[in-house]
Amino acid sequence: MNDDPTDNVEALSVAERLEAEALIVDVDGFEGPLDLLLTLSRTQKVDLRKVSVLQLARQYLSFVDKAKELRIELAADYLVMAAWLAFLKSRLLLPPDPEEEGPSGEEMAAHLAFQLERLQAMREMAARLMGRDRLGRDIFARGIPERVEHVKRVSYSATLLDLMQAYARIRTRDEFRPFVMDRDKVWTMEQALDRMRGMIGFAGTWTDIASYLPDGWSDDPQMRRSATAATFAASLELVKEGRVHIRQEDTFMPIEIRRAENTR
Amino acid sequence: MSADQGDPGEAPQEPLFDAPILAEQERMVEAILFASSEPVTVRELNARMPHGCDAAEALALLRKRYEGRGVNIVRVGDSWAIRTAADLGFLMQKETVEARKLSRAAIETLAIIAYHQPVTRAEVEEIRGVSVSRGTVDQLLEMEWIRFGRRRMTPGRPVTFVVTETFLDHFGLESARDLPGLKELRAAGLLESRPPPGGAPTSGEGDVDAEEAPDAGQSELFED
Amino acid sequence: MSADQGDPGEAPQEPLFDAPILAEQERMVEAILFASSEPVTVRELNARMPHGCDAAEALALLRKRYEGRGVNIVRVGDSWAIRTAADLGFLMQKETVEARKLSRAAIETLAIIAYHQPVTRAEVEEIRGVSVSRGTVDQLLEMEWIRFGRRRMTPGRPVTFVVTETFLDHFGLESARDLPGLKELRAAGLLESRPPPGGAPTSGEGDVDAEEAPDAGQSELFED
Repeated sequence: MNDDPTDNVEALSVAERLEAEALIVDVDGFEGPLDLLLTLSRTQKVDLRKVSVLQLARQYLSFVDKAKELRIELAADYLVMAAWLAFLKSRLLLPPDPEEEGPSGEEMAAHLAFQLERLQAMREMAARLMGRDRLGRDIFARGIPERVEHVKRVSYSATLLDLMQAYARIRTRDEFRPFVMDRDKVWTMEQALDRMRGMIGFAGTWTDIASYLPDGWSDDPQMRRSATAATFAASLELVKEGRVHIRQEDTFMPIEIRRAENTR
Repeated sequence: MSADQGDPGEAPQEPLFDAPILAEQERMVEAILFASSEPVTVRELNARMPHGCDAAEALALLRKRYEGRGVNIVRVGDSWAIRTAADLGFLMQKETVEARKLSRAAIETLAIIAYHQPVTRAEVEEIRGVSVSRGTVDQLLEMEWIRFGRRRMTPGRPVTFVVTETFLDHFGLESARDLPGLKELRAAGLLESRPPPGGAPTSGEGDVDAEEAPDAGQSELFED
Repeated sequence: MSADQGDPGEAPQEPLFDAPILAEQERMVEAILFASSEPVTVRELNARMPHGCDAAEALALLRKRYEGRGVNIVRVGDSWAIRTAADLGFLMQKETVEARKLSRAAIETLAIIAYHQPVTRAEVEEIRGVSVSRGTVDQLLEMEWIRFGRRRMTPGRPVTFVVTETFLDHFGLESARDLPGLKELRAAGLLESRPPPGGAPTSGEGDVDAEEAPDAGQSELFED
């Protein structure tokens, strides 16, 4: 099972087997299948461009077989690579089938060689990069940097329109003010209550509520209406509180109140 | 990358030592002073430089080299450091200008001053219907949009405020008289917002004091 | 404090401006660069110097002045900094111990990003032949050696990575074009991204996108 009997050319040398075994010990030390392939390719002791991909595939597959033998679990990507290399190997060994679609074995091998060379190049560049004169190790920045003070200056702005609108706002507010002042002609129920509470103690007899209107509110009709309504409402409130009795002899007759005897 | 052994004619008198030539020593002092996180003593310089160096001499040269430059070699106690030249301290400030809208209180105060000048703070408050905070007036003074005018010849001799040239400049006005009048404001639709009859004043939500504002005569003030 | 109008013979051709003479501007650039441990852009220099200054011109003079000195003016991407001369590193106390030792994966990933930028994670994985752990990328991002570049306009719009100015500064590179061996790699075709013929196994497990990797590649590096 390990050896492909039909493929005697590929019979693994003892050296290759030993080498595979050595790699197995270090399987965790590889950064993936490509890294392993790169390491394997070094054993060929040739320029990466001249590496035999076929031989590489063989080496890799023997590595995987060895791992299986030793019951070492390989990560999935190692197995994916193994399957692909097995496919590649067959492509490289069998005469090309004109019917078959897809890339030729040579194309696939060339790409693998490219990937290996590229990875190798990146490794070298990484090493060169890390070997450069580095800041904080070979080259130094200013040891006592001076603080740059951030001075925040706020610039306020306003437009002429803002200004006029602001003024308009204030002015319109002034213009409303008379509406507020109009309340001068309104006698509120609270005001009527205040007034009547002070006077009710003296109302031992029936008295027309009209006599409770505040001074000076009888002449102006608007003021009289407001005062009368407020006084009437206040009277009802006082009745509710139980402080006065209220009566009207007939429709349109005067409304009269009298102090409730039993209070206080 | 390699330490170039500078001008050979520079320090021919010290061939006995293996020490770097003086120019090289100066470079070393320069680099050490630059990179150190604290001022460095001559003793420390000598300790860090190759054997046979004379840090004090190199330092003296370096100090001379930086005379009149943007940074100088200065003595700090027993130690030495590189510092920004005193006259360039202003460069160590980074000014960021943040544009902000003037607050409502400020713009209203400003508007009143512009339309009613010269006007006292009490009058401004009367017209606004709320008190004017000291900060608001200070801000406008600081911006140089208002300044103090003559004192009023009334009891207490209160100061008045007037708008400045800077203000006129900013708002593109030739004089404060160019400010549009009430009629024009109305014509421009700026005064149109009439309150619903009997409703509360529409103005500022925040202006609790608005209703207490007296009916005082802004008309009088207008006659100015 | 005032920029003295020094030697009249020095910059007579610019009397129109109120800007300080060039020698003075050079001092200013010197002061600003000395004061900062981080590289400073010409733009910022100009912003901090008085109006009318030409930081780039002053910078060129300054750079010349510091040639061969213990500290040099170096270019870092679009910025400039003063750094100690590389040959004097031996004098410095190695105060900055490398905070974290970079793993082999991190170093390789960094190199791939530097040489292939802008590059997607899938492309990095394809080159390395293994998946790149999140931690590795995070570490490089945290060190501010790499940052996110533009998204690729390919399905999934994957983000790309590019190296930063901090990276350039750390490795003493003027720009990403100055990476060692870049030309050779390009000439050898090793920076091309060749799609695998047929179904070559790409990188690590998760790499659905790897095959979608466009032909973009490091060529963009030089378009920026």
